[in-house]
Amino acid sequence: MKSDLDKQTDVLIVGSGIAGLQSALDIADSGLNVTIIERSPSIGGKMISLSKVFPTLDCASCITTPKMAAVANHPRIKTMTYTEVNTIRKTADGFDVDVTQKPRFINEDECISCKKCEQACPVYVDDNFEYGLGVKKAISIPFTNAVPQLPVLEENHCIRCGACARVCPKDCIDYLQEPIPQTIKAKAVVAATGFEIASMGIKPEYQGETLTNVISSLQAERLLAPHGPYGKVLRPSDGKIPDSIAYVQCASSRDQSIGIPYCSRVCCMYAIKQAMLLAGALPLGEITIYYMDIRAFGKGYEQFYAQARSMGINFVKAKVAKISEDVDRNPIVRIDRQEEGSIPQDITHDLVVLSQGILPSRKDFFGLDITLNEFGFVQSNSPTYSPAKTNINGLFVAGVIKGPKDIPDTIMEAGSAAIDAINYIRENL
Amino acid sequence: MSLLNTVESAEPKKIAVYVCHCGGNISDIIDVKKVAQTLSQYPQVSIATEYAFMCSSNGQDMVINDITNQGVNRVVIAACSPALHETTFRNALKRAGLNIYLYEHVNIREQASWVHKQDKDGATHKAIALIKAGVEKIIRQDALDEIKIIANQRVAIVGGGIAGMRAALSCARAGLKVSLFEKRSTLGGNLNRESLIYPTNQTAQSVVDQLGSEVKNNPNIDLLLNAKIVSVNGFAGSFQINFIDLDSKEQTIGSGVIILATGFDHYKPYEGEYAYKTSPFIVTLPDFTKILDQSAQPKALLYEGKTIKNIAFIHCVGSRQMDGVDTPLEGKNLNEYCSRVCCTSAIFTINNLKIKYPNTGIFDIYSDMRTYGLEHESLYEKASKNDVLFIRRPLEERPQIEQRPDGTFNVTSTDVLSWNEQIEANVDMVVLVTGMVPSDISDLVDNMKLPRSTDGFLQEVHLKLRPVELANKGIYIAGTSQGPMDVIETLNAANTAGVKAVSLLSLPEILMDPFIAVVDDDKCTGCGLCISECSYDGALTMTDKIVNGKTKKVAQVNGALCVGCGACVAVCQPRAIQVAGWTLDQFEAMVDAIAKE
Amino acid sequence: MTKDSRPKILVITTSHSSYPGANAVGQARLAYDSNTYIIRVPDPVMFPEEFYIKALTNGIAGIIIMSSGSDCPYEGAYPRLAARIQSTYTKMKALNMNINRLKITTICTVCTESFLKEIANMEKVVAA
Amino acid sequence: MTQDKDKNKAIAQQLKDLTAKKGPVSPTLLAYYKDSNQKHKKVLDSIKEKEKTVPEISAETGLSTDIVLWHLTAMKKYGQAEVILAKSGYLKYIAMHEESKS
Repeated sequence: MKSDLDKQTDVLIVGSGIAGLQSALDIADSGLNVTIIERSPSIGGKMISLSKVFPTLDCASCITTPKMAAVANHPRIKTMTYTEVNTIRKTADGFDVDVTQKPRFINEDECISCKKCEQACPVYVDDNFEYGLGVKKAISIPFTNAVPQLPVLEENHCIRCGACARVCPKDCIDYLQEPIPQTIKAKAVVAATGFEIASMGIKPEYQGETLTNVISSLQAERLLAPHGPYGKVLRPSDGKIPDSIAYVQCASSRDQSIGIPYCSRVCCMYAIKQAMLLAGALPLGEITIYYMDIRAFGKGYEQFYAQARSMGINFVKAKVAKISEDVDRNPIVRIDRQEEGSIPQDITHDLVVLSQGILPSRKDFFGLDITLNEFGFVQSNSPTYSPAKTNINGLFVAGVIKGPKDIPDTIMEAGSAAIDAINYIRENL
Repeated sequence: MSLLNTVESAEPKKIAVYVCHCGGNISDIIDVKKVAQTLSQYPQVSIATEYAFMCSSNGQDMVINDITNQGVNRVVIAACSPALHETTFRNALKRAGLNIYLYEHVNIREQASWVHKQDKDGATHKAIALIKAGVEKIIRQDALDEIKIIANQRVAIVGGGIAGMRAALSCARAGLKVSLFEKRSTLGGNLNRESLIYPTNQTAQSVVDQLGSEVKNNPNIDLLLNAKIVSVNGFAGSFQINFIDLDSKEQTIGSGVIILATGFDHYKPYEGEYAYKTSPFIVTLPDFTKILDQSAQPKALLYEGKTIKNIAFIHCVGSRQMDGVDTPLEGKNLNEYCSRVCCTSAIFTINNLKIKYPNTGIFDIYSDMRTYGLEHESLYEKASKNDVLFIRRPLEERPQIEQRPDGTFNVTSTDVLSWNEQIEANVDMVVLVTGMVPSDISDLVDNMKLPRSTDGFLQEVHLKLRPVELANKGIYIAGTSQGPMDVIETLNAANTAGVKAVSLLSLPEILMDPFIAVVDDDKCTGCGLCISECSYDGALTMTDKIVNGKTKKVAQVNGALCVGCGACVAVCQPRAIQVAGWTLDQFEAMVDAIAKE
Repeated sequence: MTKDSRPKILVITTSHSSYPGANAVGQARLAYDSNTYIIRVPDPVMFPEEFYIKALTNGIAGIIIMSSGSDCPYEGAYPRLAARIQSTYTKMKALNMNINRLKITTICTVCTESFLKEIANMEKVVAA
Repeated sequence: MTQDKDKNKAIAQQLKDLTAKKGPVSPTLLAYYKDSNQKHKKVLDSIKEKEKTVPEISAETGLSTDIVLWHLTAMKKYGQAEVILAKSGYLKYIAMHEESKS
């Protein structure tokens, strides 16, 4: 375990999704020192778990991994993964940030990423990187292209059999490791804590939590990813190759009744993208998107939508009233059409994807007295002057922490937060 | 400027080979002792050894020690993937005082031991062949140094709208000098108007004024109004911008970076498109916001002497155009793209109209309502509550406008929301919700050879990897010159262009990888085949040079522009041009070594 | 050590995408035959036709070029590469060489299955 | 090998210290582990000789189809089973031979 971590930095970045990574690179490339705090065991955020990204259909890994590598190898960037930020305090000359490095129960300096411990471990558990669809061991490297390539032993799943320690060629397993709290001093902070998707149970009429073949959009991303849990697109109830797949748009957005009245901005496009990928993976599959408005507003997005229509993906203007299932666990979707008549219809599919809305991932904001909007996203202090600024001097925000947005918009905000942090330090400290 | 980056070493080559066990990960499959033993017999290898963990500090010390005490000047390490430890060993070489490029990393874990578990002999054999190939490569390797270009610490920004102003301020605050070029006599571009903007409800002018006054007062910013760019030369770190100033004099300013913030124009419908120009009561959305601003009548909107009771708004005019349905402007492509801001802009304007004149009847004809932002959806909600009658047309149908004898209009459209009923609205005015088109910068595009997408907007290298960079290094784009954006998105984009400029100019010199094309003047025959293969304008040119006392035509590489792709290498018969560090001779020797084994 | 009598397959990968892709195959502990030799280049566009023909004449049985395809970071390189492979085929035909011994494909950083498929296909070609 | 002996001794000591510090492993976890491994073995046994689909394994073992798929997913990931692809319907799974296990 490292004990000589520098306790001081120019800019501390909370979160290492694409917003945090890009901000870190922009700041460090300009000559300042950056420390990234990431609570997960790997940097990369949600983006590294995606399949391909719209509208270019580049593989998400291929775009994220170079940024992750650039951050990991950057002489001015220090990353602390598997580390929680507890509190951030404003001081006279910047911020004091209390963090706790969680124990991986391995010696991080000695580990050679050989995975022998993972192979030897006898305990199989749900894999949270696969959003519950895959399986991992109680000790495992989080995913193929994780950075750093270090395994985590999950204490609550460990049966203490000693198998991992016996096979480790460098004797790095340390069952007695403790969390390490410390305080880091930073001149400025960029918060890029990202988002969560709304819970699958948020709309009881969709039964997202009980029906096995009703999955979330992030689970669908994993089904389509080259390293996905099954290696093929299969439905989770029985491994059947689905012939008929439906997307329910605005499954928890634009809905005052559940407290998410806003548009989540990305769901139309990711549904179209997933539909196109499914059409490629399942040439016999029928893919339907039930939607209210298709919001293809970004550069190249409308053309992408047109391409999807020409590929034969069914776009149906309809609201989904409820979802149930038949004896074979096929989901039945009840729709109210906008076009072609008003009688509700029940349509059976093999698999249904709920395009869940986007919620902020933090509620407390580390004890900071930061101005949030009514939905819990951080409010910009001067949106029409320099949008990354907040009511706290020296604290800047980037990405979905400010509200739902796609990857290109997030990357633009990351640059915006970076220049504000750089100039703040230059002028004030 | 000298970009010569290879240093011929006179010393005899002394190669050390290290084979890592990786704690069994390699040595359980590959017979590392046999590998080291075989390599020790190989020509020019003076040390060949194996060790449990090469990446450990003991392993690194072993390498450093052999360099300092044994005179080793070329290193081959066979271990895991270079992705994991190439940097580790380069740093070790640096500590030992050896050029970091005199080291070759051979991957015998991810690409040998881990994938050939069932075939230990085969894996061992493969490792030997790969390491021999590595030795052959490093024998032919020269020390390389990073390329340095002295960088002019000035940023030239083209366009004085909010994007240009924001980028200028961000660069100036970071200590760079800025030349801000604006072709008009005022700053602010399209936002130079009094109407309100969403979602903050400020006047557009106040946004312009706040940025504008700071720009004018910042000592690092040279403001050049009424300036017209004539031509641009040079490359990242050293551009020359030739322009005509307000006194019609031609001038030149040097800069290290260029930011293009040339903005957009409002789409102008052609005569007859949605009945445009057939009546003064068919107006575009930007026209309408002005009419609304200027109307001082208390109860109802008064325009051209007529009281306006009912208005139809038609979305997607000049945007989301479809082949076979829409007709493009003369000489232009169809605008297939969505203009992003117009739905919200229209709804915002309707809400403001409803505040001023609550009794106005409004029909809003759209196809998809794209009020995508956090606050935008609530504007749409509000409009729904404001008795706006929304008519949703099918994607490929267009509403019909017919003028009646009394001067009013019948607007008819299929309405999806009422199960495809035909709706006829009688209105006094029709507002065409027009989108954005790129401003006409064709002179600049031609002169600078700027990439544009089919939309006509400037084309970034990659929407996610390099979103504000053009293929031409050192030239960035900010705001709506790239595509439709609202005010906030524009400011973010401008700041991002700003931070790229600041990082590129963060040091007095721009450092670049040494892996670029180099020409052996003796071998070059001046045939010029390489020039046509090069995709990077100006990276490779023909020049007259004195070689061995005689003037001859040879290829010349501009290290600032070459990216080292090697396209030129393939066509050079005499092998005069090579990519430093990755030469064809090296690869041929590697393949020979593999084939022979 | 005795000379390997098996036919040799040369796999040309790009630093940008297919080399990391080959690493992903190892990280997943998948397997393929050991007569496969992977070399890494910035971009295979640098190789002239003669490079392939020489390799195939001097002891390499099959070559797979794993390019970055549309992900290629170099402007204009992919179409040039594709054209060069076409002209190499023409030269190979003139020399009576089986053109299946040279294959161009696109492999990204996580394409493990396609990687194995390409290797397996080339194994069939070189065994024939 | 004394080295291995020493290593095992040290590990045993650490685990003992861990139990002293945190108390014994929770019975719920042990029960989960036992149950999960029994199911894992059942699924693996059923595909030892012949390739089968998820519903076939489910019918044979009495385990629900989603549980069967979960264990097959683990087996695929950790090199215990191979997948035989299909264009539609269900994929088939077969156990890898002992010597080719990683």
